[in-house]
Amino acid sequence: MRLLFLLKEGIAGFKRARLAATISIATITLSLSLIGMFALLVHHLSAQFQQTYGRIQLEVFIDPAIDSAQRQALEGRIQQLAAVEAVQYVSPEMTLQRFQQDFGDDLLTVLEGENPFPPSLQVILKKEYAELEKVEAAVEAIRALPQVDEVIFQEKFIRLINRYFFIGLIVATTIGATIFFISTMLIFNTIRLTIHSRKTVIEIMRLVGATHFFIKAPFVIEGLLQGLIGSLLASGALWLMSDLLRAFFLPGLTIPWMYFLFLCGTGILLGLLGSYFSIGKYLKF
Amino acid sequence: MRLLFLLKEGIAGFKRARLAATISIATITLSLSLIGMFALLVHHLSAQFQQTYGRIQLEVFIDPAIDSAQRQALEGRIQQLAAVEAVQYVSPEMTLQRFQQDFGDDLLTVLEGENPFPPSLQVILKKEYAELEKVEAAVEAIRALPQVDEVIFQEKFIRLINRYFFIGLIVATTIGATIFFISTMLIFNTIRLTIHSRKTVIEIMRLVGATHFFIKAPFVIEGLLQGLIGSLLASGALWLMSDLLRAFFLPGLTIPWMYFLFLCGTGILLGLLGSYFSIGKYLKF
Amino acid sequence: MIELFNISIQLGKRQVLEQVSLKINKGEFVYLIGQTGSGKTTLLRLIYMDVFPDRGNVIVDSYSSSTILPRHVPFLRRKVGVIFQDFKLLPDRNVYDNIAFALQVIGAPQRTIKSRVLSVLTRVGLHHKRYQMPQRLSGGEQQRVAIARALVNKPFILLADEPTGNLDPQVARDILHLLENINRSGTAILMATHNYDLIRQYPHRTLVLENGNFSREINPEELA
Amino acid sequence: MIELFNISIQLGKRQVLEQVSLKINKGEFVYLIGQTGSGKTTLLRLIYMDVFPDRGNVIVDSYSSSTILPRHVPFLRRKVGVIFQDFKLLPDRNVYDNIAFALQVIGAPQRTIKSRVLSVLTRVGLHHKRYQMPQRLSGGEQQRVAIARALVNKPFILLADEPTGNLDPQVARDILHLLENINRSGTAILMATHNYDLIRQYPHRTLVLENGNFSREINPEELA
Ligand SMILES: Nc1ncnc2c1ncn2[C@@H]1O[C@H](COP(=O)(O)OP(=O)(O)OP(=O)(O)O)[C@@H](O)[C@H]1O
Ligand SMILES: Nc1ncnc2c1ncn2[C@@H]1O[C@H](COP(=O)(O)OP(=O)(O)OP(=O)(O)O)[C@@H](O)[C@H]1O
Ligand SMILES: [Mg+2]
Ligand SMILES: [Mg+2]
Repeated sequence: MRLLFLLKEGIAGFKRARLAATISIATITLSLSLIGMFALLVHHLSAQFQQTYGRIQLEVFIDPAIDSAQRQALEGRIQQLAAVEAVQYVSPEMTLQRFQQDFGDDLLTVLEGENPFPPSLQVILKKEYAELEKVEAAVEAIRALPQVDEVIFQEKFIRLINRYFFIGLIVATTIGATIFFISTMLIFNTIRLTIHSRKTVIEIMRLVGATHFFIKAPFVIEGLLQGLIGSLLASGALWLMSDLLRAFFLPGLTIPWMYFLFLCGTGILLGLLGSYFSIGKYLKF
Repeated sequence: MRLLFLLKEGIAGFKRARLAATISIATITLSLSLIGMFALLVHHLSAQFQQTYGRIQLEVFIDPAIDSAQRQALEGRIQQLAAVEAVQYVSPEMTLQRFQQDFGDDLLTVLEGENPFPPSLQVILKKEYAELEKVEAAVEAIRALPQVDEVIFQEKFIRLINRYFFIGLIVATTIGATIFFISTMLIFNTIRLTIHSRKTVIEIMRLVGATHFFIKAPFVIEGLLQGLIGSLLASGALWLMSDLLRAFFLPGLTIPWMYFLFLCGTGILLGLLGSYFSIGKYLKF
Repeated sequence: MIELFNISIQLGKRQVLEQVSLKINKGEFVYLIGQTGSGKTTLLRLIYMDVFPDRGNVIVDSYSSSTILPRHVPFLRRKVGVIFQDFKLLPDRNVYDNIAFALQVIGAPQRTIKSRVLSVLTRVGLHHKRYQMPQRLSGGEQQRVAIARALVNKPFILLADEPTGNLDPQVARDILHLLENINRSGTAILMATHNYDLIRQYPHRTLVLENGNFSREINPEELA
Repeated sequence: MIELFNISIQLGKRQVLEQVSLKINKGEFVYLIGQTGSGKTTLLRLIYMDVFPDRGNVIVDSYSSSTILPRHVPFLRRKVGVIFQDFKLLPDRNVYDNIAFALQVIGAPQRTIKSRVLSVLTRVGLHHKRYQMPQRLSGGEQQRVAIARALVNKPFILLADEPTGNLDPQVARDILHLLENINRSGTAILMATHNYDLIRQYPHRTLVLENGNFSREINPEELA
């Protein structure tokens, strides 16, 4: 009964201060869309990056005199290593072709028709083994196998990618944290201002004998509802934007549903806390 | 005299509505810092990227029988091409070393002690010639020279870099534009709310015989000052943040002074327009 | 039931009341007069504990100003009906809701609220304006809403600050009639007023506030 | 100089005034009485053109309600001094600045403002409260600030809406004395009031608003 009344009052607050409520909701919507979009893009790009560069490939050059059965036995042994995801045989011709792709069509001319490459196995490591030490351990293990001549991997490349990824992550986290912090401040400020614009009402309520709880509750409920509405709108906006981005630039973009949960949770929490703390200032006794 | 009075009134507005003014300024500061920081980081990273990957290198393999004087003449002719920034001689040994770096220390073992590479010239193109067609034109021009056996360039690599750079730029621009748009909305909304909280005052001024101009001017001046203060604070924040980032993550980071000009201009403009349009609603006649 | 012991209070730089004592018994009707700025409103604010005395003690029912906890103040206020000089109507809700609010605060059930609000609105003659917003009412109508709100939860004392300032003499008499009825049913009334005519027509104990203190209690006939 | 021709006006759903006509000559002093809600404030608002009539025409000085441009309304208002029933003081500045504002609006030089404001504050007896904020003043003090602001730029007509509602009889008489002085120097005065005592003591032409129209002009002696 009592609770129902406070809930109704909270909803009535929207009508009573329409501009203020609208602007609160708009602030929440805008801020959360920004946070959501940023997080989504960073998430997507870093996932793509990891997919492209996150799996280390080793070239295992093997004894050119090896026969087919022996080679398959070797492949089997490599495959059994914990770090290995997949093994594939690469003939000398294929290696030459790959070099040609990387260094231009005319490598053959440069090499004057000879194929200097031995047969090799392409070994793809599991995602969890992208760090330099783990790669090196895997290389040692393979190198120790019989009939393996040499294992080659692009150490510099791994270092470079790791470093760029790390910088990118730090920069993105910095920007993201800043956006989040700033958004929180903006939402709190807006709510504070909307409550400030109703300080006469609060003052009168006090004088008529309303308890703090009775004055606070509708404002807090209103804040919570504003947060909810704002975050639902933000979820919608995010969904639309991701659809557009997917259509035009980033074909693989998808939003995990956790995002919507996170947006709504954050919106509700901010609306609730914002109004709870703002109203405190206008209630002395 | 009159103007002086309106200016004084504008400044007095701060004292008269301290909370509202503070929150307006805070909103402007926070929004502009965010915009500034984002722009600065994108700017810096894209500049770094262009410096690293923006210059195309060609490998010009030349007749192994060439003598030193002929080679220098050839270098001179290549150097004279419009697209070329620098030319450097690379001996077969140096080429082998480079391959070793790229493909692991043990390439020599694989190649069984032979050096299959001819001498070559490393040609660096000017920054303006990073696009695929221009590169191809330059390659054709060099290929047409006597004693040039082959010109190799990493077409796939150029395409890839161009594409990533393009996607990165689009994503950054989208986020940047969104941040800017959202910030503008937030600033406008806050100003609107601060003016709304003074609608009684505006109403009374009207009734006492103040002209629209007379009511508006102090509010607009106040908005302008809020914008100025907010953007100065944002400039300060940006400067501090860039200092921190420089110290810890991005050694080469510098802020062009245009940034501060842009922040102040934007702040003033938003403060001015925001208050100008907000107050309009409360002035019927 | 209401007692002020040697109250002194300063507001801003001004010593508004100095060593004021006062006792109002259950069911009494007391007028409070005195020049503009003599401290009538301040004295009423002391009783509903919107301000606290610098020295001395205010006792209202079982509450004392020197020992009351902030969280108990609302409960005191529910027992005291106040007609504010500047009305203090909630600008964001209509007449009905303004009055209902005083009952919602104490958690009255919806049906009680409805019948009580409508009956008190009829008593002050504003039944037909119950859905109007306060800022669209005339000054006198707003004052009557303020009166209705103070009456609606049947306080044991009614503090009326200039309740007839915006009313024409006929309506003012009606209101005083109403207040006397309420008083007769046991509610004490303390009414600050400038309307000596009214005091003469409805004479009661009359206190004069002067130079921060009660100079005297006067006889209604003495009034200029 | 002020004429209302067959004014009708509806506010919300209520027909407040119906076919009202009125003429006030230069330098006249006119009382406006009538029950709460009879439309006195509305009639004054028509004169300072805060509302416009549905039918009929209001003429003030050289301005006519049917032809005036919105941007000229402020200039009309500067010639008309208004004492609002709810004071309408600017809550964000002190007493001095509230009164000065009416002169700043018309671009008066600083020195004129200072001397005029201080002299009018002395006349209403609030010189010592000039740096106080309005919400810290008593009801009667606020009313006197409102009076001072209406007087300060020497309007040719003064519209006074219940200017003595919050004042004790002595101060009310002082204010009426002041208004008569101002009237004698040529300013017309139209004063809405419920204070019949005052009308009897300072008799002038008195209009009675009833059922949306002037029922009659009455003789002060007739007042109940
Ligand atoms: N917060 C405050 N700060 C400074 N002075 C104050 C404050 N509140 C009231 N005063 C002063 O205290 C005095 C008493 O005010 P109060 O409102 O009690 O008078 P009052 O008797 O109700 O007058 P009125 O009949 O005009 O309503 C006034 O002179 C007023 O200016
Ligand atoms: N904006 C509005 N919408 C609806 N009704 C209104 C509006 N403004 C005024 N009224 C109604 O018009 C009537 C006349 O109001 P007005 O303020 O002119 O009365 P008044 O004679 O000044 O009364 P009082 O003596 O109480 O001040 C009132 O009944 C009021 O409720
Ligand atoms: Mg008072
Ligand atoms: Mg009125």
